[in-house]
Amino acid sequence: MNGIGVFVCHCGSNIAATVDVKKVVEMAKLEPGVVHAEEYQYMCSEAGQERIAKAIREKNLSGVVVCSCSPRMHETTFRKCAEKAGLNPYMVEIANLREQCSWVHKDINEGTEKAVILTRAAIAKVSLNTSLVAGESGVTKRALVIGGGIAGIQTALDIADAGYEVDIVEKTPSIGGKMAQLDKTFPTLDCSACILTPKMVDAAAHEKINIYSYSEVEKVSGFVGDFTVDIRKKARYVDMNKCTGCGACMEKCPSKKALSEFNSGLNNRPAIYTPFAQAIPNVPVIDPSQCLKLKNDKCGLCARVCQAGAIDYKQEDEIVTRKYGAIVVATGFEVIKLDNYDEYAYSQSKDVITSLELERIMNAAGPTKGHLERLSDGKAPKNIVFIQCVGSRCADNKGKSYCSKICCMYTAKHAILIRDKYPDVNVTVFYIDVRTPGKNFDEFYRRAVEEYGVNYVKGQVGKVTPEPNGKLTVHGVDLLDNKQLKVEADMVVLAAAIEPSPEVRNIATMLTASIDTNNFITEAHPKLRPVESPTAGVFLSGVCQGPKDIPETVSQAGAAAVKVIGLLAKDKLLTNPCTAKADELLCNGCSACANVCPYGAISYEDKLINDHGIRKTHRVAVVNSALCQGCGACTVACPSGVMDLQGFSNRQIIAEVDAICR
Amino acid sequence: MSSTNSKTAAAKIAEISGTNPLKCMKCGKCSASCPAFEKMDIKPHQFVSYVVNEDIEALAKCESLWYCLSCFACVERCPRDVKPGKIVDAARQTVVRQKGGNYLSANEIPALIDDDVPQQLLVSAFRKFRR
Amino acid sequence: MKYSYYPGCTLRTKAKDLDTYARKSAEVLGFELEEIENWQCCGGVYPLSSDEIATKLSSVRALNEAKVKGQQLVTLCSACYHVLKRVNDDMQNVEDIRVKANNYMKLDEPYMGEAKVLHFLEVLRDEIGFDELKKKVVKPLTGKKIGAYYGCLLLRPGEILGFDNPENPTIIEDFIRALGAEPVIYPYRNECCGGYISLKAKDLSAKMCDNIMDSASGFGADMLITACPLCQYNLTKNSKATVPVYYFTEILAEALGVKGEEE
Amino acid sequence: MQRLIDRMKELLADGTVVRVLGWKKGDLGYNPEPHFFNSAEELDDFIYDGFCGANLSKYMIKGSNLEGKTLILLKPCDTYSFNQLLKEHRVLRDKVYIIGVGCKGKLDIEKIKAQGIKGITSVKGAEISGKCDELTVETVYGEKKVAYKDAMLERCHVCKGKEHKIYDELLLDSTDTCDGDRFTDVDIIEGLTPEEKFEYFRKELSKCIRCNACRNVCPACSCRKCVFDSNKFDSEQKANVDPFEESMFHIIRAFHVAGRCTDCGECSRVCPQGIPLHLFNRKFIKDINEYYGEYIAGEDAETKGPLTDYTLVDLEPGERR
Amino acid sequence: MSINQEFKPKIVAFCCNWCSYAGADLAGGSRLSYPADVKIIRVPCSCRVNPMFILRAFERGADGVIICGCHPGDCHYSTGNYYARRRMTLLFSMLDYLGIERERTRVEWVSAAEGVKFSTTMNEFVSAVRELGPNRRLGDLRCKD
Repeated sequence: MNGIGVFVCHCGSNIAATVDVKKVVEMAKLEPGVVHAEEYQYMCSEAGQERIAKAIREKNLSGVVVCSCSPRMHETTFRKCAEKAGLNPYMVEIANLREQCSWVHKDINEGTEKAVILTRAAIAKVSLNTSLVAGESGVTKRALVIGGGIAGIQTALDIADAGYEVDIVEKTPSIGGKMAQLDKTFPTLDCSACILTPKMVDAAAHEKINIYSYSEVEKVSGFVGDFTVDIRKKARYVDMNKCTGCGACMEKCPSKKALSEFNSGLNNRPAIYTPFAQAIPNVPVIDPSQCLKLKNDKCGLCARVCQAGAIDYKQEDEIVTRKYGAIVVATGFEVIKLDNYDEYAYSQSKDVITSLELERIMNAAGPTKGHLERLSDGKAPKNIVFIQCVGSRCADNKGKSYCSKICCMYTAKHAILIRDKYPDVNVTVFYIDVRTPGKNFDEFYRRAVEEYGVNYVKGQVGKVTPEPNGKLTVHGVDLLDNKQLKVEADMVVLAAAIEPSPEVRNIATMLTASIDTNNFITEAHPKLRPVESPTAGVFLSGVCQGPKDIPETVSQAGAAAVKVIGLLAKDKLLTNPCTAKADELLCNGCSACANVCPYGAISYEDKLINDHGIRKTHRVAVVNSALCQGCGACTVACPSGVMDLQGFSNRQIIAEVDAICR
Repeated sequence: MSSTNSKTAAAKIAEISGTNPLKCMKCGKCSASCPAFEKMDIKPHQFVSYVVNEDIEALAKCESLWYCLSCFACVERCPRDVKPGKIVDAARQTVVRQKGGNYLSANEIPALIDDDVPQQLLVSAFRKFRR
Repeated sequence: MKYSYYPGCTLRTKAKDLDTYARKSAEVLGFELEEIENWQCCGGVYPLSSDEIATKLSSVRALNEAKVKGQQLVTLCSACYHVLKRVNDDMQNVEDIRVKANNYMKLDEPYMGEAKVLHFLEVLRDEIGFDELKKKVVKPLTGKKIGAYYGCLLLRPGEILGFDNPENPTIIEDFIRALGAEPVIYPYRNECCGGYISLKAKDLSAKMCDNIMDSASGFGADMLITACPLCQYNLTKNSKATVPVYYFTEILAEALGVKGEEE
Repeated sequence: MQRLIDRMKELLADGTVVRVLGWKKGDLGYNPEPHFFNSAEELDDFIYDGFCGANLSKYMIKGSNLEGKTLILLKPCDTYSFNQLLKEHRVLRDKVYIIGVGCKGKLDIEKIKAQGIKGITSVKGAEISGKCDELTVETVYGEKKVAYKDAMLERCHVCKGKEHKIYDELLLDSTDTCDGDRFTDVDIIEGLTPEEKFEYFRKELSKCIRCNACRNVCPACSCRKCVFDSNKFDSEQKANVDPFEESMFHIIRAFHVAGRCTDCGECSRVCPQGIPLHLFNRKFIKDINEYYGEYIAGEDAETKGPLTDYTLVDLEPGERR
Repeated sequence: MSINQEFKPKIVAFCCNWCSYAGADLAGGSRLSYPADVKIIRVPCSCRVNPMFILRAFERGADGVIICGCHPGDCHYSTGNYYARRRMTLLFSMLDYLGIERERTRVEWVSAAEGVKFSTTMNEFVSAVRELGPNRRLGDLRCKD
């Protein structure tokens, strides 16, 4: 066993004024294991560091204590210094004599006494330090993006532009997501398809991007830099390589009763279909629940009309296994089901619709070819009422606790578009609050009121009643006027809350990414790491992390891409060596540690253990040091104290406690 | 009513109603749903604010207490789980429990009823309007 | 099948029809309503305040009696159903009320909400089944357009009563269909009739009842049916009453062919 | 009991199990002990009566490593411990066949002795069949009567209930024996002044001879190596050398089993010095129930334990609800 | 009171590296004084604090132990302080049960920006412990006479 060296810094007079540094040196020399102690004006200076290095070399020191400023300031400096001198950098401990002693105490006796104790604690700890080496792991230079909406497309494009391969996995037959369903976008009112479809085309044409449409992630294993993912390519029954996208099959298909998902179920689509005309890939899929051939072996018309011979009724699901260095979750959202809001008569009247349905009605490619009309009788509405916060901001069991964030703005957009195109239509908006934080957002909302004469009423609606004459009565309240209102309407539009896509729960489980009570994926840090999940190598893009509009989604998508690029640019990942470690000889395999690990870094293996010559197979905890971030939650959860944290071990901390309480 | 009394009374109302008036976000869905809204001098959504602001004296004197139908439309629809109907009822309770707090006297009943009045009407009214 | 039966005060007096036809129909449908002994009035309204105990005891007594007999407790009157079911919920879930009520009651075995409260309509839907009911119908009410009037007490608060979707109920419509008539769906079927307010503010109740009547007749109803004596009273006596209002048991008895038999 | 023995023999004979984990007659008639019976013949020494308080769950850790299936007998309260071990992967469900045996309250010979009865030769009336009202104690000074109830273990007076939480089949009836509140003593101690509390525990803990019986019997203390025997905390020096281990043993042990302890009461049952060790465990249980909602360890084998779980709105340390 | 002023309690403070240790540094940088009786041990997260450490401190004669971590919701490791909160709630309650007064144990959430809070917390805590006087040593929980 070699000795410990103690280096006390004056920090000019910062430490020396309230701590008798000579006394500290003197006292340190009395501690067991200390073979060298000295003081110097500025330990962090070139000269100071040289003193430390010299002592390490000459006295062959096994541990170093630097009594100086906070380790948050110069721990890295002194570790590097030690490493250069041939000592493992993790054999250095800092006694914080400046921030936590000399600067806060005025009496020199008091300060010195405390400094001695802090030094003693650091010496006690360092004598139990062990050499630690940061691990290394390789990086697969390819990223996976789960979800092909605007978030996923943007992330993929940004990653691909940096020169890395990206796969997009999209569950529906085409990429595009919810944005493809929108008519116009706020606050500029540009056409959604006009700005989205070029991006879709870019993604499809990009040599670094590979799109798995109509596919789902089936299984994920591995860890940051080295994920292995099984992707299920659902049977399309159409050969992607042969299909020319002519569309003859869709035209001829006799089964046309399925509700069009793309048009929010407002009209029908054939059994063989692409969701919309600009679909990418422009290759249809056969819906097996609707296809007469697949259901009862009749028909087969599509195969007959397909000149390319692309129809293949025998196609089966296929599993592809791919390796990735990073994974981006961009699973997006759905509009909530309105089963809990029957007071608004959504299920009772065809003229009560959701805002997303209105988008389709307003869209030229939609079920009404862009004409604003009632779905019940095709008549042009004269009075439209919008109801805000349907299922958002709820504290009951029926709705969501959060604000869906986008509704105030899209409602203003709808109101403006309607008033602009149909000036004789009256628009009333029942709102609780109008929330417009965002560039040019409030101006946009004010335009709705001031230029377009939209009638905003502060108050919620209690009930919507269909009337015998086919109209609707909206029973609301004007809180500012303190009056109940009964508004006659031809159409009622509900700003239904949005929620994370249902499959996100399953995906989060596969990725060991945590989700909150609302099924949004939790970010690693709400302020400082908003696009990373706590699980290393998993990043977040778009609404899967929380409600957001298109500009925000695109920004976050870019941010996630940068994080991915930063990761993929590395050839090796250095892992924090201060990670948890289980003594497999003694581990009970009880799972307590894995239950508290926020990173999913702990797994269990049945291992053949050689316990003093007795060989037995035990279930034991295994820490993946690439995933472990070193918080130590597991070490306390472990009932047998088998799980320990390197660099902050039980014995080290107890030694500090003992030194302080001595 | 002194301010401490108001405080206690407000706390009592919150307690026996079993709801937390602070959860109210002033959306007005209760007032939009209330069939007795026109008759109420303090509207259902205001009722919640009065309890929060501990203005119990005004509540004790208000007409609304006697017009709430306990139809539970506001209770059913309140998105914040505040359930204003329960607060109105709690306020009514604190009034009828006081001496002279009855809103209905036995003497006035004969003039109010006809031959077809079901017992249910009388027992319900007695429960709601009297101690 | 035997059920404990809680008729309630009004069914003994002004709403005898509601009771008589129910018993007759039950006989045809093969179940028996066994009136519990010494029942006391439920009070008509559920005491909402959490510190009300004594006013809930009559309900607890009835519930306990059903429990002791090992039977489910059936009611016909909406108010009784509402009160019994909510008190039972208190006894199941509200520790404070359960403890205090049991302290008052001094039962052999404390009552913890074991009994199950059923509305007669629930018996038809969940125990007999509307399909079965349909088979027993001898005089289908074909061609009749009937509006269901639910009122408040059967439906709200939905979380506790769990009777049906409080904003868009279907049970009485399904019942009407089973009897061979056509249900008329109108949005005011779950709006309040004014309830006890008609004692002191007849105008308010009248306005509300008119709204209900207008909506029902506007959608083409020939008649309304209800389960609540007070609704029946308000709708008929307190409005312009454009369509007649019957108890649901009356049309049930009629369809089952037992209405005419006088006792 | 014959029904039980017949059934066990049947299961051995048809190959369902290869051994039985049960209780074997002791030398005194009131001290049966856990035993693995490897054949039907060995079962001649089998006993199941009021003195079979020992919880067999923990023995199944060993049983899970043996070849073939083991038949284990679990009383209702033992099933909680078994579930907890199952949750912690310490026992294997497919290596065990569980007969849930009825229980009418278990007896404590110390309770009988405490009534001033000396020179006990045998105790009658502890059979599991029958009414279990009264015990007849044969002593060298003649026969004494003791009410069954008065001879019951403390834990049976606060029994969790007759229901077996896990089993393959059930045999024999149980009786409700609960007539107390298990937190009464904790409440009393909580009401003392700090000086009184410290003195109380000092008095009790000073009796400890560090025999480790409590640790050895505890179904939650199933670590391959106990922290006290490990060098991970610098507490490995044996008793009388390290004052930390010496004085903190029971407290640390209680914390280690917090959220996992099923309150089976075995620690107090086996303590030769009669230290009420369950008072530590119950303090944790009471706090957990109060702060984080009612939680019964071992009620099932899935629910997350309270110390490996949290809510965003948990109360702050030192705050009272 | 005058006696207690002279009494120099031993106080062990466990501070998480990311928030509270930085908060203590900030207190230092802002020269916000607090009693020298407080000695800080750096841990990565409040969830690293094993109850064994606290019992050890009391057994070795500490008069008070305080644990500082990031505010709930701000944990560097997302969830660590939530586990710490439960563990310490139960441990402190147990210590109280053993006769170690509540005032001798404390958890405080101190962010890296809360130098002032760190200093006032330490001042308050130390004066509360001084008020109580020397702790009974948990080491005496078993007397071997």
